[in-house]
Amino acid sequence: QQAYAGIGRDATAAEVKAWDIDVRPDFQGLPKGSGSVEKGQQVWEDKCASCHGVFGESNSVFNPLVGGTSKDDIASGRVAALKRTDFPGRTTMMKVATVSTLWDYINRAMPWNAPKSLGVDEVYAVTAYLLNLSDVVPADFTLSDANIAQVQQRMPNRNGMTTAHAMWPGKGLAGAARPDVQGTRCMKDCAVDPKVTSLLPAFARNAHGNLAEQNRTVGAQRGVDTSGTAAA
Amino acid sequence: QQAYAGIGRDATAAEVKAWDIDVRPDFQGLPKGSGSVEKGQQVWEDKCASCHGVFGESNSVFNPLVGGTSKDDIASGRVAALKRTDFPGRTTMMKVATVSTLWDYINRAMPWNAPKSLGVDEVYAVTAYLLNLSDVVPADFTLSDANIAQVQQRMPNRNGMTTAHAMWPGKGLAGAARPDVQGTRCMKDCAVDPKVTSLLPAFARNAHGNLAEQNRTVGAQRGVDTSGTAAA
Amino acid sequence: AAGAAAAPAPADGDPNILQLPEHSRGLGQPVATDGYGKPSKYEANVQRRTSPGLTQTRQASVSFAPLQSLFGIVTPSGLHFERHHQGWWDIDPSKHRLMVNGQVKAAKVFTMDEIMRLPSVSRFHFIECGANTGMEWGNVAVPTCQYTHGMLSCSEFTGVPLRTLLEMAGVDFRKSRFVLGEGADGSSMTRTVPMDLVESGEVLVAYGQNGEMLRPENGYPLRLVAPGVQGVSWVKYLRRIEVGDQPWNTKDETVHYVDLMPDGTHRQYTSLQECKSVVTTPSGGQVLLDKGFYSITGLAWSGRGKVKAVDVSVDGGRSWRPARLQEPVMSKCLARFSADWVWDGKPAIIQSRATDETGYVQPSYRQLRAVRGTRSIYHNNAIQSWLVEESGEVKNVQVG
Amino acid sequence: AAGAAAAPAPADGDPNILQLPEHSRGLGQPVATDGYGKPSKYEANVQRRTSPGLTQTRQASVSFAPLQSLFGIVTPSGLHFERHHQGWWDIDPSKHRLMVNGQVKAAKVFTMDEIMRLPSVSRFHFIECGANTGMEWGNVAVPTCQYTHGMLSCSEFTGVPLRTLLEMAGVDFRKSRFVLGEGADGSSMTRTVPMDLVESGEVLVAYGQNGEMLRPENGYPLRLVAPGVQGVSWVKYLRRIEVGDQPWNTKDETVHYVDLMPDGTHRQYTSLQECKSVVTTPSGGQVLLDKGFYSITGLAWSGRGKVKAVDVSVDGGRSWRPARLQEPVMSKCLARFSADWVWDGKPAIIQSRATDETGYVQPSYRQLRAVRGTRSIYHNNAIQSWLVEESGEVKNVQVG
Ligand code: HEC
Ligand code: HEC
Ligand SMILES: [Ca+2]
Ligand SMILES: [Ca+2]
Ligand SMILES: [Ca+2]
Ligand SMILES: [Ca+2]
Ligand SMILES: [Ca+2]
Ligand SMILES: [Ca+2]
Ligand SMILES: [Co+2]
Ligand SMILES: [Co+2]
Repeated sequence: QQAYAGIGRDATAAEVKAWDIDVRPDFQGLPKGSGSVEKGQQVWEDKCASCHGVFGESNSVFNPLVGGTSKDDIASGRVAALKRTDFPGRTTMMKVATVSTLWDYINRAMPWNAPKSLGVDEVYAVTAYLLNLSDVVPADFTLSDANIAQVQQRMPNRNGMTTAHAMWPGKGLAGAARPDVQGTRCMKDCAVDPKVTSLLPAFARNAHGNLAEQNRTVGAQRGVDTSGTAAA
Repeated sequence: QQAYAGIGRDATAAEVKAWDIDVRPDFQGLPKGSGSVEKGQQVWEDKCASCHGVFGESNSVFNPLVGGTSKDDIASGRVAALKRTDFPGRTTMMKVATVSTLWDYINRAMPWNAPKSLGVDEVYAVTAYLLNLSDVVPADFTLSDANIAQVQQRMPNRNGMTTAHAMWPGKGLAGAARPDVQGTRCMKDCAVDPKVTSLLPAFARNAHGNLAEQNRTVGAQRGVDTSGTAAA
Repeated sequence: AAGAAAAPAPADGDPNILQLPEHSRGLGQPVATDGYGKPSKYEANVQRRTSPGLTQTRQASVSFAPLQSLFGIVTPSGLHFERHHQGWWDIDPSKHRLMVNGQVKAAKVFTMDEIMRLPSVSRFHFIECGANTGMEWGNVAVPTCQYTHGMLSCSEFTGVPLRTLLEMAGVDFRKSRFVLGEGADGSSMTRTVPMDLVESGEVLVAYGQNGEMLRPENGYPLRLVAPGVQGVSWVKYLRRIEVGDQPWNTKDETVHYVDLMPDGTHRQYTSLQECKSVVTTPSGGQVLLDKGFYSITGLAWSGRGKVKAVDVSVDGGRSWRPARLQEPVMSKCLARFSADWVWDGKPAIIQSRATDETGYVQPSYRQLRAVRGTRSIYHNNAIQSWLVEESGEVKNVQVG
Repeated sequence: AAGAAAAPAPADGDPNILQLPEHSRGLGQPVATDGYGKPSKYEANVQRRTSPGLTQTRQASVSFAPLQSLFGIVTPSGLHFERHHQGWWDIDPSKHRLMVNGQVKAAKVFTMDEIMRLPSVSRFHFIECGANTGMEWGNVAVPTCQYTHGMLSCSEFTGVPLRTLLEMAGVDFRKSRFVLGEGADGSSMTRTVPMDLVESGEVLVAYGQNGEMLRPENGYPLRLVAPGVQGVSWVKYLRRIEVGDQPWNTKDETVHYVDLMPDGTHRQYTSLQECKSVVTTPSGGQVLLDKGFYSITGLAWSGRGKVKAVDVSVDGGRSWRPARLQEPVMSKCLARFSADWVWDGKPAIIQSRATDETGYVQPSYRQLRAVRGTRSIYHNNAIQSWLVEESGEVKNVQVG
């Protein structure tokens, strides 16, 4: 510190309070408060449903928040649909493992066009409403700092996460010493069958616009003129 | 070549003729032709004098072309005024060592707003005119490819150039193996007298505009507000 | 071959030579016509672009850098890819503050003036979105390398090692192994970063990008630079650093930027960008004008350090030869490679394969999918294939 | 100390923290708002500028890069210094041609398409005008490092080694030791370049600059890159290369870019830029906001190769200490140095002194003038001094 005298100052308590809003999985940072599903529905319909749909199902502004979870998932803590390759989408509730994440994110970022405008109790309430839509809490539930740890025990995908990989660039979470996938530096007669297995269909060639206009007009090559083909 | 088949092609004779316009000190590249001082004066007054002044003396669009040379210089091939620290300016004729340079440059670049618009004989003529203004050729002279080599022998600064230095980054012209100036990497108690010997006068502080507006408005420092001081 | 090859010169010569162009016969424009200059009007096609249908809004979205038109390793800041979660802002730097709090002796506040007074470093690093090439996990989805690989850029970043600030606040490295970065925008993006990277001095609190300040789209006036780590961790509009003893599990750590495995589990905290490469010339959506010589070039990078080698194949992976690597090859930075190729006019499948200094070799789609399936969304670093057809047209393909 | 230091925070805290800013409470702008982005509006002061009275026209003139505001080594292309002799043009690259003629087996013509198909290299190099710092030979003339040293920039250049093209045309390196570069603009700038540099592979026919095409002001679509050599030899709008056995003595080789010695001779073909450095922060025309810690930083370079060391003095040259050099230090490229300094509020004279890998040490004004006098105009590489006054104001001075 002495080396950089005059640079930086201690933060005041009020300043830390104003900005230190994160809520961790152990609920460090969670302010006291509460909100019922019923009040949450009100908040939701007023401030959230226009984008996310009345039941959190809308795909028009963002991916659906709710859906794809079951009572079995709540029991096991694993969302079964995530295993199904035929299952179309992945909702927020299918993926989220920690309830703190929902609380923290709604509190900091929602509504999208007016983030940080909700009161603490509104955040509790609307979180409760989303949890109720997924049957994590009953319709007469009131979520609070006192019971949120129990609710965590019912999160449908709470056991669905793993850090058993080598892609955390630190020691704390690394679950594997070596990368899971490894290529081979074969140089000749490599055992591959270079058949084209996937190609854009002709009708999709212009889905990204005319590629001739997306390449420099001078150089070793041009962009292909795709204006003759239909957009997808 | 085979390696890069299909890249580049032979230039045609007409193409090389159209672009290969440089004239070397040995007059390689100089086209046949001629022009008199008298005709040169005409060209000059029509196409050059508006910028360079009737006698090549103007300092309003560019530095003066003519002046500062003497009959003695023509004899010695060294412009004496270049030694004089009290001599204000350095004209083109004081510096130029080779007449080819004048011919080449006028032919490629002048008039400034219509380069390459002069005919070959016009270039000869206007070059003759400039040489006459400096007494290198008489008023009744006609400069031509046939006599230009003799004219070179009268260029005032023809002996004024040296390559005796180590700043040509090749072997051909390097006149010195080692740099002429060398600093010293003294680290302490260095024998210097750190007195300020030169400083901008106060009245010139705003000659380059308000320096506060020429520095970022955030960072370790600001620009000094010089708007209160007069411009030079 | 197809295309707009220049017409052969007439017998006496090319009119572009024989008739002197206007610019050889006139006076051009003055200095400082633009106090801040811009590209040639003939470069108007070189733009960052969005991929239609990828996102439902343009403020929680992506624009892709036109890799097919770039040279060397530096991405011009005007073409740097964008990824915003709640739109971008042009923040007044005189009002911007950085707070350091959490497990430190004393929480601190810094102004930009103060941060810019501290000793800084300038380093070249790539930044890649964890979702780059994400659309291609299952099959070919987009036509050009702008869309397949364009969530990738590389700049010279200037800033203060985060370590310096944590030391000023009084950190205990034995106790605190995690750091939270938090932005000042609407999303107030939060991501956990391992203290190991901070301790090494690699993580920067950066204000400079390619010699000037960060661009607003890239986090002006302050962003976290976490070399080798996916872009979302390079928190923009950085307002706060919290020091702690466990990760935060933020929305973009448990709902996004998690990799769905075939068994239905999500891999979490897969932050590192593994070794990867792509041929940018020639590449999808282009057309070769002629048979003959081409210089195949592209980019290679690794979140684990330096690229050691890149190999190139023109037969879909049956045979490979080493490409040239342009010096200097820097750690966690793009490397430009090139390889000579004479195109005989027959169909060819061009690929590149990078190896990094840890010995990790970029996998094929087959190798990658064998472990991770096709639904990960993130961290697709498979070998890219471009099919050159007889017409000269180059198409994005996957080979089996 | 003087200046606009931020007001101390009130007891409860800084209003910029306590009242959340608009950008933390709203939705920002969409991606690809600009397909080609631009700097923050708060960076409007960072511009290239002309020096009043230096030239009589603005088409045969100079604009200076704002070194005092730059970081690292890359110059943003929009701020690259300009030097035009007959104005700048935005040339249609599809019509641009390069001719190679003279002492070759067959004169050749290349289109841009063809040049861009050849194997290219990308290298970081500085470019400095031979006249940089020329106004200061006799005495202090200008207030800031933008004007003293701003005819200096550094970019990643991409292009084809000129050697490749000469070999395609059939050159005889034993016979031909000189090359002429010629531009396509009105001035059709011509400069002689030594074949030694061409043979080494260093001289490039370049089209790329910092990842994109050259800017029009810097020679779009093609320029010569002659590393270590003064900028005027980096012929812009390059249309022709002639191979020959003697130098050309062009106007800018015998009337300008010649160095007047005290004995009245002119040194000719002084093409190389010798080792030099300048402190850019703090520098002339700035004012320090406060006493306390500062990071002195600046740039060092040498036309003979790599910078080996930079020393910094804060007492006008009586004592010096080594500065830190930012890696990678590249040949004929800017190097960024920095040194810690605690300003005690008393007058100080800040200097930097660079040494290159050949052992050449940047000279003081006294040493330089002892040999070259004060009228050279070109190649002033003397040690620069900045006086920090008690007020915090920094002034351009020379010391005796
Ligand atoms: C104006 C549109 C809009 C409104 C209103 C809105 N949201 Fe959102 N919401 C979004 C968008 C867009 C995202 C995705 C942001 C991103 O990409 O980071 C999102 C993300 C979310 C997410 C995270 C989903 C995920 O999988 O990442 C939650 C939870 C959420 N919103 C809840 C709410 C709640 C609760 C409200 C009301 C209090 C609300 N939203 C109001 C548009 C909106
Ligand atoms: C519209 C203005 C203008 C006109 C007309 C003009 N010149 Fe120039 N001339 C200039 C400028 C400006 C320069 C400096 C160019 C540069 O910086 O490279 C110059 C440079 C020169 C030089 C080189 C001087 C030196 O020291 O570099 C010569 C010789 C010259 N002109 C001759 C002529 C002749 C002959 C004509 C007419 C045929 C002519 N000029 C017409 C503006 C003009
Ligand atoms: Ca302070
Ligand atoms: Ca906290
Ligand atoms: Ca969707
Ligand atoms: Ca051809
Ligand atoms: Ca010639
Ligand atoms: Ca003048
Ligand atoms: Co993201
Ligand atoms: Co010049």
